[in-house]
Amino acid sequence: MSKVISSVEDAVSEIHDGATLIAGGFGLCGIPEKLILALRESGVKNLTVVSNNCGVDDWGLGLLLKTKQIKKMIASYVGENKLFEQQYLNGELEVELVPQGTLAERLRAGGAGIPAFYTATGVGTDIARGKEHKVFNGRTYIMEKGITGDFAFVKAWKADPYGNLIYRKTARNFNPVAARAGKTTIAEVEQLVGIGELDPDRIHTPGVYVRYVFEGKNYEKRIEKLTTVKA
Amino acid sequence: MSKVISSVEDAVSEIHDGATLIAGGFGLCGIPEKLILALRESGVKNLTVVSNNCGVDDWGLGLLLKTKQIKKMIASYVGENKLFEQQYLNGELEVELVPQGTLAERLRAGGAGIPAFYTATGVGTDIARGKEHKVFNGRTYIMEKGITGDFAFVKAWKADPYGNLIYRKTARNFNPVAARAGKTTIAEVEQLVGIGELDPDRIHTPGVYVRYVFEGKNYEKRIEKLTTVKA
Amino acid sequence: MAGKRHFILERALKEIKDGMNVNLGIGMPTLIADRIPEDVHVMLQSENGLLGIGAYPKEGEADPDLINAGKETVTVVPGASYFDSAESFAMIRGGHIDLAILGGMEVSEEGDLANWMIPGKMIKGMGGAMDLVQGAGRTIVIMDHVNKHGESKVKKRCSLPLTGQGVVDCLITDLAVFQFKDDEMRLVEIQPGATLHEVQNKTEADFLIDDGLTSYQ
Amino acid sequence: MAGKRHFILERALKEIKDGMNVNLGIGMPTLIADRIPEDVHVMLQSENGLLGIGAYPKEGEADPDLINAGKETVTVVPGASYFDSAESFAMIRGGHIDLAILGGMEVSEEGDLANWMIPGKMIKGMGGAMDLVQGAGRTIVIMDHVNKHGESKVKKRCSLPLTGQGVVDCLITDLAVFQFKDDEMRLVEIQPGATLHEVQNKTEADFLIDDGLTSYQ
Repeated sequence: MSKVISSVEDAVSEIHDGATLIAGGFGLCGIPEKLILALRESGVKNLTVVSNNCGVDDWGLGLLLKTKQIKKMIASYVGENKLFEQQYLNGELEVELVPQGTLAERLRAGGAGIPAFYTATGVGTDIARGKEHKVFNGRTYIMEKGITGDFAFVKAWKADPYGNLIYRKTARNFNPVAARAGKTTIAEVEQLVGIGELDPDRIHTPGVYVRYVFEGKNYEKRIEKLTTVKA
Repeated sequence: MSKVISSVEDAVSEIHDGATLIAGGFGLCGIPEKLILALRESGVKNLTVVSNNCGVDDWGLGLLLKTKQIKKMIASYVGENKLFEQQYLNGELEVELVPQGTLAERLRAGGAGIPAFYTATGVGTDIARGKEHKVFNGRTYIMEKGITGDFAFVKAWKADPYGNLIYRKTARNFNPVAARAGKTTIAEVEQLVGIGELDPDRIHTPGVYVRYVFEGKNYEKRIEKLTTVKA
Repeated sequence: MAGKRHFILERALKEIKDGMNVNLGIGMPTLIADRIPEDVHVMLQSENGLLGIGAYPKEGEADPDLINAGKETVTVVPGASYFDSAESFAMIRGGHIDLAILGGMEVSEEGDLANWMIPGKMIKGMGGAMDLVQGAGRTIVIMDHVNKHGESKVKKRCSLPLTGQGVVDCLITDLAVFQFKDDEMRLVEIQPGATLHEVQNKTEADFLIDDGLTSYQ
Repeated sequence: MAGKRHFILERALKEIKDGMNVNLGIGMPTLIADRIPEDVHVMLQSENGLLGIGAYPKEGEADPDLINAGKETVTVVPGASYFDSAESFAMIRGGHIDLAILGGMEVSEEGDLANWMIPGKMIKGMGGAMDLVQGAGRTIVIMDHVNKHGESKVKKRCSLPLTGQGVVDCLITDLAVFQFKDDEMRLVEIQPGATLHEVQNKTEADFLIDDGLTSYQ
């Protein structure tokens, strides 16, 4: 039951115009860089993209802004991207801003079969407008809905052919929730190992959530803000 | 900031009559056996215990039935325990049966600050009685509430002094959700290692959820149903 | 009795396809595992936190930290993973398990299932059954067609407390196979040795007979 | 300006106690990390999935897979752990982070905070701020008392879109420290170099003066 594909193009070819795509990553850390490049080449349009950020102008999801493939963006922070602002102000791009924790939880809920949950986040702010309010133990909460996507792009460190995934450091971030919330989840990884080579106690995303696995070469892994101290 | 305690009695001494206690474990696998023994010795009464099962007559949470320390049990399956039945039929023990997935999710929600969520589990059954029903995308769901406890007992394999925990195989089960849902979480472990010795990518329960860590000796780890094939 | 069970298990086995993720309930469904042919690669899920259940361990090699949902000691197959209970039921309730095969006490013509409680008897609890029937991609119930007293367990309405309402996709008994779809219960197969007449006699539920009914006699 | 910031950071530092789990917001709050004395052991949380932030890496040793919520390359301390975003916010929203220190644009006398959006300017998004102010055990806001035009940022009512309503427990500015409790805003300290008169002049909000006010002049 190998899920290994030898070209990202094959996997991306299933994605249709108007699809909802969930992408892992935080800033440029742990982003599915090969899949995004392949999606750009595919030319698919009118995408709804759910991701914490939208890359930068010339890397990550920002590339899909340049080619105007994104119709709507659901994100928590999009401040690193001039194209984004332009297209939003032009009315070319719809935007739904979601608090980061609510976004993570909505994706987790979507993947876990939970259609909605209550949270205190956003109560009394613009985010709460039009949402159901409910009081539990004297505190007010709003209802937020689960998110699922037609496709999810995930970047992991290691995988086996069944699609079990292990992430590295803070490159984990939204990838596990994206993997669960995608109807078809495509994982790109730095290292593909044989079945049985991953310690079952160390697996972060069980293969059941993953449809395709692709081993990428020469990851760029761009750093957004290099901060160092003198050695 | 070491959380290591050298006696379980010390930690258990904080538990008061009438407290709500969440305990990890599935059957007799991954149960906090030392903490349960210490709690029995403490003689604390009128406990509400939240755990998937209630041990067997002479081991695990069953020990606290014998001493009549449990007032109410919230569990998904209690079929292995005669004392349980007796006390329930006598009216000495209150029982709330919760579907296993709903129990796991209620504990996760409680620990994650989510007061309630919707699930399809139990719709159209006795479990749904008196609960709020809501339709999402044409399907009916019921509202279930988060659970938190005054205390949580957790059993892990390895820990460091900050309380970072790693579980082993299926002994993980309810332990991570118990750890999050306890206001005061006490972990007992088989092996305490130095700070920095656990790979940060391998930690299952970050130490932020754990108040005390105790290293136990000579774990019994009883097997409930030994099933083997001829060698 | 052994013969009856054999036909049920063999028929259920046909529903398990290469590449599936499957949860086999406690009791009779667990017995299906041993019958899965080597060239059909499936991952068996255990709701206590394991995907990739293997065979029972050899004598002397049982690990108390490694059990299935029936609390039996097991082993794992290559590619297995362990996870916590919340993750396990995220998997189940989020629709990621393709197939659940469960035992039953009663199934109704509406596809309702009762399999967890007999009023007046000792309470045991539903465990993960209510989650599985709602969450799995398909739910198959396997059970004897009649009880010890010869009474039909395939009912117009369940008399026992429900595990789930309208959740059964397929019912496999020692006499027949029924499918539930679009609010209709349909007899699709008759088991070896049984007859349509016998199925009709021993079934309280009203059902349609499929045009393509196999083993029609 | 550097001096003002120094007093704010030093005062905020006093709120950080040994053994705490703390989230420091992007910008000025991040600068507090370097000032924490070695004998005060705290775990710094980064909402992108890290508990136990360390110093910036040495030149040439930055790891693209290891960043903080401000997207800066960092290192970790012994005892650190990595986790996913859902776990990170379970931690934050479940009340497991003792203290969050955030920057502010406006704080109202009701303890409302606005710090994420200026209408008419480029939209950036709230990131994790709305979650932190609701979830953390205590929320401390640090900011300049007045804006570039000399106008008070400590308002009767926030004019900017809110990050949270009634969420501020403590406000530390270059002029004063206020506490919010039981629906009351209370001046509890005056910063070095400032006077009560100045605080009163530069504060639009109505506030009580604490009996034990320190640095009263």
